[in-house]
Parts: sequence; C-alpha cells; structure tokens
Amino acid sequence: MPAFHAHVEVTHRPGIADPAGATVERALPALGYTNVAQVHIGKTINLVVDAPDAQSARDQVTEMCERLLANPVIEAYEVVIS
Amino acid sequence: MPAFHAHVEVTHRPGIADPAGATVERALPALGYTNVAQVHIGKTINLVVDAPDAQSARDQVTEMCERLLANPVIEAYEVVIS
Amino acid sequence: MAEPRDEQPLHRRLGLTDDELAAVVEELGREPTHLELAMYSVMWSEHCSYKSSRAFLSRFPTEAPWVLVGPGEGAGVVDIGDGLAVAVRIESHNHPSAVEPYQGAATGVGGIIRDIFSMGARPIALMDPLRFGSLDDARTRYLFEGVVSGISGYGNSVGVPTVGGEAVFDDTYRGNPLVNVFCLGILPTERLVLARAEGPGNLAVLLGSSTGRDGIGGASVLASASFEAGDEAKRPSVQVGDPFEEKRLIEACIELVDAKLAVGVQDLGAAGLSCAASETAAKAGAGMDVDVARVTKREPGMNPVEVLTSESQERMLAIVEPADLDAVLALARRWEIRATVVGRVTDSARFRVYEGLFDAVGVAGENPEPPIGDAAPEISSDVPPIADVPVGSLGDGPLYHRPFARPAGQDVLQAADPGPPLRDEFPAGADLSGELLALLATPTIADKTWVSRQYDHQLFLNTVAGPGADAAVLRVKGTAKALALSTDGKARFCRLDPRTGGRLVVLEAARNVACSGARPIALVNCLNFGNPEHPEVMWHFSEVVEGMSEACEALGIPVVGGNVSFYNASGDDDIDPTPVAGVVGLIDELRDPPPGARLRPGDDIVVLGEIRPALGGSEWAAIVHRLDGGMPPVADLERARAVHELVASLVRDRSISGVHDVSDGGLAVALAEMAVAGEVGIRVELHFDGCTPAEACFGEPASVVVCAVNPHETAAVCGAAAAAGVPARVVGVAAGDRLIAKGVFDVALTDATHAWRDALPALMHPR
Amino acid sequence: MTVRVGVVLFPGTNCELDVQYAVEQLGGSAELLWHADDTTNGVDAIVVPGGFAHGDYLRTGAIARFSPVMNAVGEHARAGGPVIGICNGFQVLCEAHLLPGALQKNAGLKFLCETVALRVETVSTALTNLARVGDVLRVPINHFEGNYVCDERTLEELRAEERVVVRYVDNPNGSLDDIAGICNSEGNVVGLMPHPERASDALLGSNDGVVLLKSLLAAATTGATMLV
Ligand SMILES: Nc1ncnc2c1ncn2[C@@H]1O[C@H](COP(=O)(O)OP(=O)(O)O)[C@@H](O)[C@H]1O
Ligand SMILES: [Mg+2]
Repeated sequence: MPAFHAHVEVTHRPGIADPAGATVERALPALGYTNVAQVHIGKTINLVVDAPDAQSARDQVTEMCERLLANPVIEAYEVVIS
Repeated sequence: MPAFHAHVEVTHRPGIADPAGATVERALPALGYTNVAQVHIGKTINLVVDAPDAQSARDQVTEMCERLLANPVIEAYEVVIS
Repeated sequence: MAEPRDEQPLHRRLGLTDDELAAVVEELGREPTHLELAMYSVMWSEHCSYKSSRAFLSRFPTEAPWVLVGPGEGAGVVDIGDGLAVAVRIESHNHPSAVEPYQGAATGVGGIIRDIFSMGARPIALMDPLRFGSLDDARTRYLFEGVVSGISGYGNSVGVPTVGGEAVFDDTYRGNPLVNVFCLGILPTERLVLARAEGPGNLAVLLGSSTGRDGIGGASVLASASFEAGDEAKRPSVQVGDPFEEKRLIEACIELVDAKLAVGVQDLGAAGLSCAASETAAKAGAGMDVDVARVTKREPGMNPVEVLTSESQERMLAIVEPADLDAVLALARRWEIRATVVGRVTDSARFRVYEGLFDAVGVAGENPEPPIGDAAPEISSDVPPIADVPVGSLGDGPLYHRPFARPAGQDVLQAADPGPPLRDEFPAGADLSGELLALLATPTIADKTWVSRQYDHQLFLNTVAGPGADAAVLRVKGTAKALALSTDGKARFCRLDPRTGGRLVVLEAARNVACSGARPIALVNCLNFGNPEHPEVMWHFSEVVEGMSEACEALGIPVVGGNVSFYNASGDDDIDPTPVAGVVGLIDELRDPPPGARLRPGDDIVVLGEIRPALGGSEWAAIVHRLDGGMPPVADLERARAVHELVASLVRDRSISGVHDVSDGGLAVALAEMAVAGEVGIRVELHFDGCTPAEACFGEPASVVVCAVNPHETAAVCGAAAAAGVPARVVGVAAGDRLIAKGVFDVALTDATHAWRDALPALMHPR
Repeated sequence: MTVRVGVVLFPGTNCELDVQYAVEQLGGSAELLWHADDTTNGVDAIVVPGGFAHGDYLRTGAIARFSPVMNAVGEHARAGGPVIGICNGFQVLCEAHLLPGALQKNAGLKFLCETVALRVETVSTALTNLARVGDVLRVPINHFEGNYVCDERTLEELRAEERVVVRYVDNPNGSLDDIAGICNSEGNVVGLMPHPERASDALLGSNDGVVLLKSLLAAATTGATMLV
C-alpha cells in the first residue's frame, strides 16, 4: 500500500482564548517588537500513513483528528495530504 | 505601514528526540490505526506584523524566531509571509 | 592550541592526551581499534574518571555505623531505622544547561533520579542549588527562566517533588551557570541493590529509551573541556528529556527489584552503555559481552562507536538470571518500556563488544517479541569481537596529581578588608534603613517563591516544611520520623579563604538542618570548580576539600557521595570555587510542624551564638557595595557543634516558637525575614561589643541563630544556652508593624515585605 | 461496611498513592484500577487522580481517555456512581466528555504549585454534599493546564444549572468565570483542579480538603440516591 505524508495543523477555535499566544504577544514589545498583533499558537502533527489512495488517507487522518489529534471542543484542524 | 501575515512552523531538528510524537505513535495502534508511522509534533505561530515590505517582515519574524519563538539549539523553523 | 582540530590524530580529537594513548596501548598490548579508542576517551574523560580529583576525595570522612553504602556507588545509602534507608546523591549539569537551559536542567534531573532508583530506592525529593550571573543581563534571565522551567517540566511530570534548593546570583557565573541537582530516595533496607553484574551466563537487559545520536560524547565531553556557551560544535550533543519514559522506568525498576528479578541495576549516564556494561562487570569481578546489534537504535545507520558512547536519556541496565528473563520482559511490557538483552556476563574478565553475535548463537531476546532460543548457550568464538579490553581498564582511568599553587593575588585579596571603608561610610548612628531594604531586594536574598511555585513540592504528602524553610522537612510515613534536607554553598567565602570557606559551607547546611530539630546523618557534596590545569584552581580544590572534611569530622557527619565539576569558566575566567553541600538530617519523632523561621506577636527575640565583625564576602559588602575582599567569617567548629545541638534540642522540645539561622545578609536580614513571615514588626537593640551597628546588622558570622521565644520560656532558653556554653542575648520583642532597631534602622513591615517579595518577579518580568 | 474507592492508574499518573492514603486515613478503603483493565472491580466510588497521564503529551488527558478502564468509569458514572477527577483527572474527564469544556495552559504560561482559596458554590454534588455554600477552603493547586474554557452556551448552562462546584476566590490561572471545578447535571461526576488530598492533614498545612473527601465517601455509601 502506498504511504502518504499527512500534515495536520491544529489551532484554537475562534472565540476560545489562546493563553500561549497572548503571553507571547505580551512578551514581544519588551524585545522591541511593538508592531506585532494577533499572535496565535497552534500545533502541527506530521505523520506517514499507509492507505490505498489519497482520499482514504485524508479520511483516516481526519478521523484521527476528530478522535485524538484535536479537541473539537476548543480546537479547529486542517489536514494536508501529500 | 502595510500589515503582513506571518506563519511560522517550528519542528525538532533532525536527530533531536521527539517524545510527544513517539508517545502518540505508540498510542495509535490501540485506537485501531496500525498503519501510521513517523509521527512528529511541532508548533505553529501565526501573527500579524507591520512592516514596510514583505522582506523586512520576513527578517523581523526570523529574528523573533531566533530570539523567542523557537529554540534554535534544538528546533528548526520555517517562516511564510503573506 | 595552534593546530586546527581536524588535522589532529584521532585520539586527540577524542580528547585523549598522547600519554593516555600510550597507556591504552600498553593496557592492550596493541593499537586500539576506533571503537576501543572512543570508549577509553569517554571513560577516561575528567567527568567519568575523576582523574584530577580522585587523589583528594579520599580525604573525606565516610564512615559511620549507619552508613550502608558510601561514595563510589550510584548513590550513598544510610540506615534510618524502622527497616528503612535513604539514598542520596547530588550531581551537576552545568555545561549542558549553559548550552540549552531547559533541556540541560531537565536531563540533569532525569539523571540524578536514575542514580537513586538504580539502588532500589523510590525517589521522593529533589533539591536544586542554582547559580547564575546577575539578573540585569538578558542572557542570564533567559538561562534562569529556562533552567527553572526545565526542572519544573521534568521534575513535576516524572513525579518527584522539588522541596528546596538555592538561587544565588553573582557575576562569577555570568558565562557559566551552575545547575546542581540533589535527589533523595527511600527504600526498605532489604531492597537495596547494587550495580553488580554477578554470575557468568546472566543477561544484561537494556531498559527504556531507544539509543540515538543525541548526546554522543555529551556530558563527558561537555563537562570535560571549557567552552563558550552556545558553541555550535556542542549542539549535536543536546539531549531532550522524556519524563514520561522515566516515570515508567521508575515504576518498572522498583517492581523489578521488589520481585527480586534483578541481580544488579545500573543507570546509563555519562559514557552510556560502555560505562554501565563494563562497570557493573568490573565491580563484580566478572566479564561482559555486549552485542550492539541488539541495541534498539533511534536512527538508521548508527555505528558501534555511536551506540556504545551514546548518552541518550532514560535508559537502565538490569542484570538478570536467564530463568527470570520472561518475567522481566512481561513486567517491561506491562509498563510499556522497551527491554532488550544486549549483553551477557562472562568469566573472561574482559569487556568485549560484538556485532551480530547473539542472534547467531541464539541468546534470548527482546520485548515485545517473546524470547527466542536457549538463554545461555556457550558463545562460539568464530564471531570476532570489535572491541576486547580488560574489563577494569575502562573504569580505572589515569590518576593525575595536578600541580597546585596559592594564587599570587591571595594576600592582596585577603588584605582588602571591607570593614574599614564601610565603617567610615556607615559610622555608629548612621541610618541603615535603606541598606536593609536594598539587601532584602538582592536576588540572592529575596523571596524565591517565583521559583518554587513552579515546582510541585508536595507530592507524596510528606512535605511538612518546603521551600522557604531553613531546611525542607519530610515526614517518613509509617514511622514517627522525619527527614530534614538542606543544600548550601558560599563561593565568595571559599575564594577569600578556601579552607575556612569549605568549613563554612558544611556548617551552614548543618545549621539549617539543626533549625528543624534534626541531627545530621549524611552529607553529599557537589564541587564546582574551574580549569584543573590551573594550579590556583587545584589549590582552591584541595583546600576546600580539607576544610569540608574538617567540618564533617567535627560534626560527625559522614560523606556518602559527591560529584566534581571542573572547567567551569568562560574563556579563562575560572568561576569562584563553589562547593555545594547537601546535608540530610534525621528527626526521631515529629508530632507537629517545626516552629519555622517566623516571629509571633509578643515573642522575645533571642540571639544564640556570637555576633562579631564578619563583613568579608558578605552580601552587603560584596554585592551591595562591591567590596569583594577580606577574610571570611571565623569557622569555630566546636562552637558550631554546640550551637547546632543546642538549637536542635530547643526545637525538639518546642521551647521556642520560631527559629532562623543567620546567613546571607546577616542578623538584620534574618530578623526581617522572620518578621515578614510572622506578619509582625520588631523592636530590638543591636549593640554588640566590638561591632559597629552596621557590622552587627549585616555581617555574616557563622553559628548564629535567632529564636522567637514565649516570654515565659526566655529564662529557660537562656539557661540552656549557658549550660551549653553558647552566648545568648535577648535583643528585643516582636510587636507592632515596623522593624525598629533603636538608632540603627526603622522600616515599615509592609516596605520590607514588598522589597523582599517583589524583587525577583520584578527582575524577571520587567514592565 | 467500609466504602471502596477505586483510584485509576494510567502510565504517568502520580497522585494515586496520595489519594489512596488520604481516603484510608478517613476510614475508606482504596484500591488502584489499572488503566488497561476494563473494570472498576465493583467499587463504590472512583477517583481519577492527578499526575501526567501519558506525559500530558499531545494534550492533557487526550490519550488516557481511550484506556479500557475509562469505559468502565463511564458506565459507573452513567449508573449514577460518584466519580471525582482531580487535576489531571479533571482533564481526563473533560476529554472523555463526562464533563464539558477543556483545560488550557495557565494564563502566564507557568506551572503553579500553591495553596489557593476556593469558594463552595453548590453542595448537591458527590464532592461537596457535606460542605456549606459559601465555605472558603484552602486547598493546593498544582498544574500547568488549569485554565478552564468552554463555549458561551456551555457556560450559561453551567451557571443556570448551578454546576460550578468550586470557584477561585482569587483566580490564579485565567479560568473562565473563576471556575476551579464543575459537575455533570446529576452532580455525581465532579472535576476540579485543586488537590483535596493535599489538604487532608494539619501537619502538612491544611485539612480543608477533608470535607470534600468525606463528601465523596458519603456519596459512595448512599449511592446516587441522595444526589439532586
Ligand atoms: N532554586 C530553588 N528551588 C527551590 N527552593 C528554593 C530555591 N532557591 C531557594 N529556595 C528556597 O528558598 C529558601 C531560602 O533559600 P536560602 O536563602 O538559600 O536559605 P538558607 O539561607 O536558609 O540556606 C529555602 O527554603 C530554599 O529551599
Ligand atoms: Mg538558613
């Protein structure tokens, strides 16, 4: 079975606070960056999955996101298969 | 000054252990995913930066990565400006 | 050196001198193979072989009836009665932390914990004596923040509480922070297990993480040559800690030993598998064969040199009888840790490395696959070894008697007594209020809650006194007993006079322990020094060891372990000699919490011990007024013993309601700290013969302790002091909302509290 | 007869022995429930204790919720049996959808180990049935991810149904609406970040947590009946 490379980006759902992003945003001016805004910090998960075709690879990874890789309560995710 | 959107992806340098990725990889078979390998977990930072032009936006964000956003000793990073 | 590194012969590139190579050739009777050379180079590095320090360390007193295991093992072990023993050890991770503060500190914690559970003990407490440059430097703040996060991130997750430590700030550590970690474990005495590979035919099982290229020549190389922080060339050796792996290793290894499934256990630390496998065999007077093909590699294409010298974290070696292998593998499966037979004990008295031997001859196997073949067939010798050395030779490296010499400038340094200039600037009658507030706000003295709140210091429900107390106090569940722990070091005293400084370091740690009502039963030391090729450094070293030994003898404390870290310097500036002492004290019966360093309204304030001029190396002279010179405080060992025993007994029968020893910042700071903790002011008179008010307030004489005493008890306490031959003076009372020393200082309690509490957060989060 | 409390043990859990000790000090009996076994051994109450299950990797509780034992815990909860999640256990219960919302990194991005003041907000739960509304308890917190979040609707629901069990008097971590602990609509499943077992002995500084652990034992004896 061919192997596909999956790139998952997990971000906060709009409206859900992002403490990490906020903290970094607060830290930047002290380093002299007064021109930065809307800092958001997310996660990436890269993995290799064996699947008959790209579509079923995407479906499986999407399912992994729903079940494990992301928490739909607070997070959104995006899957890129290559 | 125009505002640029910067997307930073931070990953482990090759050869540097990634315990989080390894742990997720170990957990997946129990969920029925026996066809997944090479799981690596990284970080993304999205931010908006005011700069005269794309190049100087890139330079500034790269500098932020070196100083704060990434840990160059063990992490590699990639900056995309749009 | 002139020659660029890569044009040098292999042995030099690996850090071996020409003489050391010659010794290897003589040992083998032939030229070493590349693998052999690599193993000798790591095993004979300063870090692993103690080649510069061994000659001196034998000076330490190590005997006491309750000592079960002294120096030279993974950890020292002492009997505390009730069928229990404690294992203690202290280690440095200075250089890795200078390169990558978070991971450097984290892996330091991981390493010291493995030393403890390799003895069969459950690690129950960490302490982290830390030293950095001054916090106005951004890089230093980055290092401090990173190190604290690393200890927090690893220690909390692996499940060992950090119950105390130190955070000292002095320019001498600017380019070279000191990250020492102390760990204590507890075990039923009969569970004690040593790192011995007994019994030919027994199997060496590698437990835990896979073996990667991370940390190739890591700790040993990093810790064995001076370098500039951030040095590119060192980066490949940066290791990432995995506290989750280590947590499972702890549980698995303790179960293993409990079930008597291991003949011996050894952690893999510096020099990795070559050290663990050869050392366990050498100590048992046996031999060891290792098959690199059996080692699980994290990356493809790793060669035997990399596998044998890798310092990948979270790995242990267990020596197992073939009959027990299945049980061991099952236990490993249950805890989801990798377990692989990588070696077997022989009677050859040689350490041999093979590639692909075990499968060929069917040595039993690996988890998760079930073991294959017969556990102990005769090894057919048609597979040639790729390394074959006398088993003891790796462990017994060269012994150097480095030249040592008193620094040329020592007399000048000692003559530069800060007393006279400070007496001129602050004569009797001068208002010292501002000086007191300034001292309370120096990072070394200021409240360390910013650090300790990042550490789980309560896990296991033992912590009776945690961060903030003179000594951490841990109850021992199932008994009436408790343990008291303190780590201390004072480099400036050691630089001014290393012999006296060495004594003072031991005295302070023992004094802190006494303040919790404990009697000292063991000491471990971490000796952080500069470049041992500098005769001045070796002089400092020998004098410090002598001074510490004298103090230990006088107080009857056995030294049960230690660690030496040389090459602490940036460029050619060696750090001040920095011995750190970790003292373990035993409280035979603990019913309620010790009084602690606080005042209660209405208490009399009694000073035990002798206040005399002692500004040399003090925080006030050296840090606030930048007058670094003179002589350190007098270290009267007999007086110290008397004071410690007196204080411990007063605490034991609770005849005092609060107690705090005088250390950094002197008497005035000790009083202020007790007032802040008790949320009550003081009214005192600080006139002591032969001292100006400033000397009485801010000098740091040894063996002085402040007690808060219920007025009904005051006479009795002073009587007890007299009987013990210890000077006692009632200096005033705890009352009101100001700190008032008549004619000396007058500060609002709230101002003192803010100066002390807000200093570190303000420095770390500049607004 | 003594109440049997099951304490769930995942790889990486580290407060299991503390909870066991505290429960036994109060006269209950506590046994460990291994993550890989799909059973609660018929215990009367369950505590999912603190620690770092699976290293907290990926997300706190994300991997642990798939452990076989969590099926049994879920059934126990649906049958009305008391289930308490402490710290990491709270995070696991959220991931397992036995409680709504999630716990994020503390505002300020620092681990916090300190004693905080908690206000009891409702007493019809397995954790607070012996306490009084308005009681202020001093109990240690010990977490990096204790910053409670949920969507608007869930928050409205929690408020309307009085399912906020304990609030911080002085919010240490940025939690939404100062939430330190919540419960399900039946009150038999409770999650909180603070550690009652660390406040169960005056020798260690506070025993304000005892009323909470006693409430759990009480809820276990009377079963679901007394709740709501
Ligand atoms: N790095 C640290 N980690 C944990 N606790 C610390 C640290 N630094 C200081 N502390 C705590 O702060 C208190 C004061 O430290 P210190 O001034 O060195 O005490 P002492 O002068 O009694 O030796 C001690 O209880 C110590 O354990
Ligand atoms: Mg002290």
